Amino acid sequence: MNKVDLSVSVGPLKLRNPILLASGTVGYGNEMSEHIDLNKIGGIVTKSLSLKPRKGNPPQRIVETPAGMLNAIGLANVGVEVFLKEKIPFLKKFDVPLICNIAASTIEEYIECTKILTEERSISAFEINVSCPNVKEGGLQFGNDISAVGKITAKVKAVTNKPLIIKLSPNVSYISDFAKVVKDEGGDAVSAINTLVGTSFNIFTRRPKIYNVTGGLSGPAIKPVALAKVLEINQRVPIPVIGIGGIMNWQDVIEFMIAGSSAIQLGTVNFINPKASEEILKGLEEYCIKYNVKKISELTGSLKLK
Amino acid sequence: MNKVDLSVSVGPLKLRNPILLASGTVGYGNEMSEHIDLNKIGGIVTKSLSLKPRKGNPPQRIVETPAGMLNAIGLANVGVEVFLKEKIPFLKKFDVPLICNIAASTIEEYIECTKILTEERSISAFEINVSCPNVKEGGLQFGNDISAVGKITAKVKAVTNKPLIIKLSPNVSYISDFAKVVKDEGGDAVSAINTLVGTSFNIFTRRPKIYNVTGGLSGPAIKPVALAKVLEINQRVPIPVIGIGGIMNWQDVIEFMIAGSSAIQLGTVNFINPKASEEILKGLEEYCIKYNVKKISELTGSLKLK
Amino acid sequence: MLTTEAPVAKTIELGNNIYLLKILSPNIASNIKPGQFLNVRVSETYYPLLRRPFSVCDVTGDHIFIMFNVLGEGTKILAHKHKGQTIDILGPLGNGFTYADDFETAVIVAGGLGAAPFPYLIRELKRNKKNIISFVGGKTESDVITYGMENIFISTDDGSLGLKGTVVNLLNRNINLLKNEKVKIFSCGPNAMLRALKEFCLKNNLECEVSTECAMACGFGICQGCPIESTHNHEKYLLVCKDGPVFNVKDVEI
Amino acid sequence: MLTTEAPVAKTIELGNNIYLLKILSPNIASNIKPGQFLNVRVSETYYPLLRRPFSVCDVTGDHIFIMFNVLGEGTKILAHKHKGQTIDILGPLGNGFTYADDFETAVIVAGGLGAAPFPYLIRELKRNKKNIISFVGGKTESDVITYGMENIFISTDDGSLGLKGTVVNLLNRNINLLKNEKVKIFSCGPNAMLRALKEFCLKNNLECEVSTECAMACGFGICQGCPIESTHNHEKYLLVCKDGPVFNVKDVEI
Ligand SMILES: Cc1cc2nc3c(=O)[nH]c(=O)nc-3n(C[C@H](O)[C@H](O)[C@H](O)COP(=O)(O)OP(=O)(O)OC[C@H]3O[C@@H](n4cnc5c(N)ncnc54)[C@H](O)[C@@H]3O)c2cc1C
Ligand SMILES: Cc1cc2nc3c(=O)[nH]c(=O)nc-3n(C[C@H](O)[C@H](O)[C@H](O)COP(=O)(O)OP(=O)(O)OC[C@H]3O[C@@H](n4cnc5c(N)ncnc54)[C@H](O)[C@@H]3O)c2cc1C
Ligand SMILES: Cc1cc2nc3c(=O)[nH]c(=O)nc-3n(C[C@H](O)[C@H](O)[C@H](O)COP(=O)(O)O)c2cc1C
Ligand SMILES: Cc1cc2nc3c(=O)[nH]c(=O)nc-3n(C[C@H](O)[C@H](O)[C@H](O)COP(=O)(O)O)c2cc1C
Ligand code: FES
Ligand code: FES
Repeated sequence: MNKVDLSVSVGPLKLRNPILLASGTVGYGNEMSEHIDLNKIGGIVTKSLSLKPRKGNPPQRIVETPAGMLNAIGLANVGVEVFLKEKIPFLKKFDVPLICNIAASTIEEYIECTKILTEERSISAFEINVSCPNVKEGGLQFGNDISAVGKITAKVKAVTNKPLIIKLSPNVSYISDFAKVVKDEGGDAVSAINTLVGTSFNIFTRRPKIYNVTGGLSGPAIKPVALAKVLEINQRVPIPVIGIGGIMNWQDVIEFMIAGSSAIQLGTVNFINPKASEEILKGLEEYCIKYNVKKISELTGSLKLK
Repeated sequence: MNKVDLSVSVGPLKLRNPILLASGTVGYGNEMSEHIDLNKIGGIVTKSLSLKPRKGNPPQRIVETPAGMLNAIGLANVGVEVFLKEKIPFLKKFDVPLICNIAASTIEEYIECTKILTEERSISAFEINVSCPNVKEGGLQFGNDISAVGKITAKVKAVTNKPLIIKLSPNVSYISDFAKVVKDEGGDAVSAINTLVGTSFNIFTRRPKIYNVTGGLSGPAIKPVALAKVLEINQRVPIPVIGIGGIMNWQDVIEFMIAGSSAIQLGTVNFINPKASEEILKGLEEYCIKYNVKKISELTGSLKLK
Repeated sequence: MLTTEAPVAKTIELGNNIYLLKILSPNIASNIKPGQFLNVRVSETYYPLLRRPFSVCDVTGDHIFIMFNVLGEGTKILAHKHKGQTIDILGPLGNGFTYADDFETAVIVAGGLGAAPFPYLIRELKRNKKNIISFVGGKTESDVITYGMENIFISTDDGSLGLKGTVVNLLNRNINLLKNEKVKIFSCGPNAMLRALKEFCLKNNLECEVSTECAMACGFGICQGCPIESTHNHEKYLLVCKDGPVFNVKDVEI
Repeated sequence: MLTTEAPVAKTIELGNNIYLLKILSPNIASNIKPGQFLNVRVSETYYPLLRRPFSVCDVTGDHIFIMFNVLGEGTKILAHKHKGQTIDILGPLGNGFTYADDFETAVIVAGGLGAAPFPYLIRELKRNKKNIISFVGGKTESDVITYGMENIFISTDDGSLGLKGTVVNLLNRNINLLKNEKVKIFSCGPNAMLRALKEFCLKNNLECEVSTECAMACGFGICQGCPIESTHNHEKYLLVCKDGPVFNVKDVEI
């Protein structure tokens, strides 16, 4: 029996604990189910889904960097239809909240995807990826365009009554401006952060190591930046935040919660230690017991400034 | 005798090699002179100088992070007057280009500092820091305000005929927009990047580890981001770039030059290996010999995209 | 597929910067097949951050072997592991070679470190009563790895050992050896070599499986980091880690 | 001030998580003074990135010693160094204790790991014919480090060894020992202790030097990372690494 109440709310979304697995780092759950008991974690965020299947970028898609990695997968995914037909049935075997992450090249595509997926009862919430740095088509770079983010929020909200989370780009001057427009347009929460734009060159061939030239930086290297973004939103906009970026262990989770996160997502760490989520849950519980935190949600935004 | 021509130009500024020591990581040169022969390096960028001495932030000013560090020194410096009286005489003993970095809270202060310092013949160029994330007074956050950056460039240019370099903030959506305004207003070059805003909490006290709450992230962790910013400027604005961010060894220098840097600055690495600049120069020369690069400046922007 | 903390039993330096690591893991030893691989965390720290993939090189009893050369930080750390230290291994991963099917002679074609998966495969081929011919190539003498090989033919690009030329040239020279029997080729090596080999096999209508490589993050299908172009379906990449690393040469664009 | 690649001669475990590292460095050994420190790169990698500062604990012949407890990653790596491995040391850094001046009895006041700089200081004090009294405190018995101390009085916060109370309480109890002679106090320990000690010294008009700490990046004055408030000039911080780490207690706000 748990002595600590690990449950949290992210706006209207209730989770048994704050540990979600981040989009693009857990596939559609099947491989991870060999490592951890999916019934124990707070939730799964799917790989970004688009209306049609996407092939993604040619290799090389991955480069390691100091305490981090660059990726330019290019949103390779099975598309909404195959997802519903082939991936959902597997996920339904588990009692784990499913957050569907959607990426699109046009506002219409976001709406269309959401409309189709909102019918599926086993989906608990949507996370809208307006911030993928690795796709070029579509023209608009939504993540850096505040009015586009507002429009997407409002229009997607209009076609679903499931909790709506917008995943924000860190590659902007003030992320809180984006959180504000999400809040104003009826979004229920924001996820922060997606990856930072980065690159890397082979000094012998003088070519970019990544086919797509730039990629998204993730992993422990970005943790201080992610924390500062969460803090910025927390200090300026009253909207629930799901903290993401370089979380490797339970200490990092506490740090993100203190800075203002209601829940968090594990990304890159899943590649290195697929059991991280379970280990972290244990660590959180022990911390809460030791420091007499009765409900873990008390930690959210509990930082003390001078 | 050198077999390789290591000399580079950064706009009108001629340097014997591309290795500069970054502002805030070399003090005013005296301590570093015990580790390296200042006569060998490309140049020194002073700690940011303000019109009056600044005390800087209370401790804690430094926190280590994965492959990086946060600092919130708060521009502690001796002020222009003491600099001229006490620091310049020492630096004059060396044959090393001196780039004076200036930070200020108002546009007038930038002008005033430059006016005073431009009289000093031993100063080779100015680097204007519009991007320090660790000072709060002054109201304006220049680094994120494109018209302020333009104005500062134009007004400072008007009071000096020394080469003018503007040091840009990476904490913006499109750094190339800032490079463009610098170019348009007569700036000679840009330095990219200053530190990324980051933070860190003590999970037991729930307080920020850094007194100033947030600090600037530097070190290898930020290298991929810095490279992407240099590349962005290189691809969009025809202005010389001084690359900065996480450079630890000669390989990193080559990478920054390929991505578009005319010269580079070493920052955090000076704390870890004060001899880095000399070691790097050796590595660069060997690379150039091995790969038949006659003039190192050929490397600048020599990346091959598909 | 599991993560295991396995103790190093022995670090063997084969010379020329090539190492064998003998690791105790009854669990992996009894499950892994030739051509499968392991994703190894070389350090508990974030340096390096990602796991490093290595083919299983051999299995004896409860022990598994990996073979590698010191390239960067990861392999440098691995080379310094000593007896008793544990390493964190994820595996068995991917699909191995198919070698129980109906052929008589297995033709091994290995370029440089591409030799790594073959000691184990050869052991199993012998158990399956197959004949074995090994073609081993390298840039120069010191790159030629014959460890665990049988019935060996050698080539080097510079002619310092064996035939001067590529290992596919070598194979071509000896094509008569492949003519009279039901043969199947098993290969691993640099992409350029695999490309030449593919052409050779298609031309001569030879069965061939190749072990491919790609930069990887996870190694088990969750990151989509390791695409390889399929010859059959251009709408979708295959994944080296999950659908490979061993493919029939006809199924992938190399 | 230099960077030196110095070989580890011995790793000594004092128990209770406390280690002594004996390092061969004729150069540093012949130059360093008690109270000065070294900034040590514990790993060639970026993990951890920054050097770690340690007081010189002792010097014998060509060898220097540092004393530390395993706190985080840096000290963990150091504790695992073994004979023959080299470590990259920057030093001697900072200003040490002043102990050749005109006093008769040196009073050492050490809290926990604050014991680190004193074996060397005591050695030098004895060469200078000073009397020595050592007051050593810790939270509990296992925190009390008496290595290299002389004429020892002990306190623990929980009373598990010696007087129950702080080391400043202990000092206060024994204030009579300080009354008859020209004494000078040398201290190192947690800030709370140094604060209490400062108050004690000012009240009793005792000479006192303290070794202070601060998070550091460079250790030699170029980063401005280690400010400490001066009591004399509030316009400007002193730097722990360059102006200290040893200060006259009257000169700094603790
Ligand atoms: C399925 C699979 C099986 C493998 N089996 C073996 C094996 O049995 N023995 C062996 O020695 N190596 C094998 N490799 C390659 C091995 O994973 C890399 O050599 C290793 O990761 C290098 O790590 P490092 O830290 O030493 O080098 P790094 O510092 O990571 O890199 C050094 C250099 O090697 C290149 N490199 C890194 N990873 C790869 C990679 N995956 N493929 C090609 N080049 C790379 C880098 O770009 C860089 O130029 C295998 C790779 C895969 C994908
Ligand atoms: C001038 C000076 C002399 C020192 N002499 C000694 C000595 O002789 N023996 C010894 O054991 N320690 C000494 N220290 C402290 C020592 O530097 C730290 O304990 C060490 O850096 C911790 O490294 P780590 O990687 O193990 O821990 P980290 O992982 O870096 O940190 C572990 C914990 O220790 C805290 N910490 C880290 N650095 C410091 C610091 N400089 N001051 C206070 N807390 C810190 C961190 O905030 C964290 O809570 C000295 C420090 C200074 C500034
Ligand atoms: C390989 C990889 C693929 C990713 N794919 C997606 C994606 O499809 N959609 C998305 O919203 N975020 C994606 N992300 C971003 C992560 O969800 C997360 O925001 C980011 O990696 C930062 O967290 P981390 O540092 O813990 O990895 C991806 C990240 C990685 C490393
Ligand atoms: C301790 C510290 C102090 C710094 N002070 C200044 C400064 O005064 N002015 C400035 O323009 N940049 C300052 N910087 C930023 C560096 O010049 C450089 O832009 C940044 O650290 C990135 O480079 P690096 O990763 O190589 O350190 C400082 C950086 C550090 C780490
Ligand atoms: S390496 Fe992650 S999917 Fe293949
Ligand atoms: S630690 Fe850098 S100035 Fe003191």
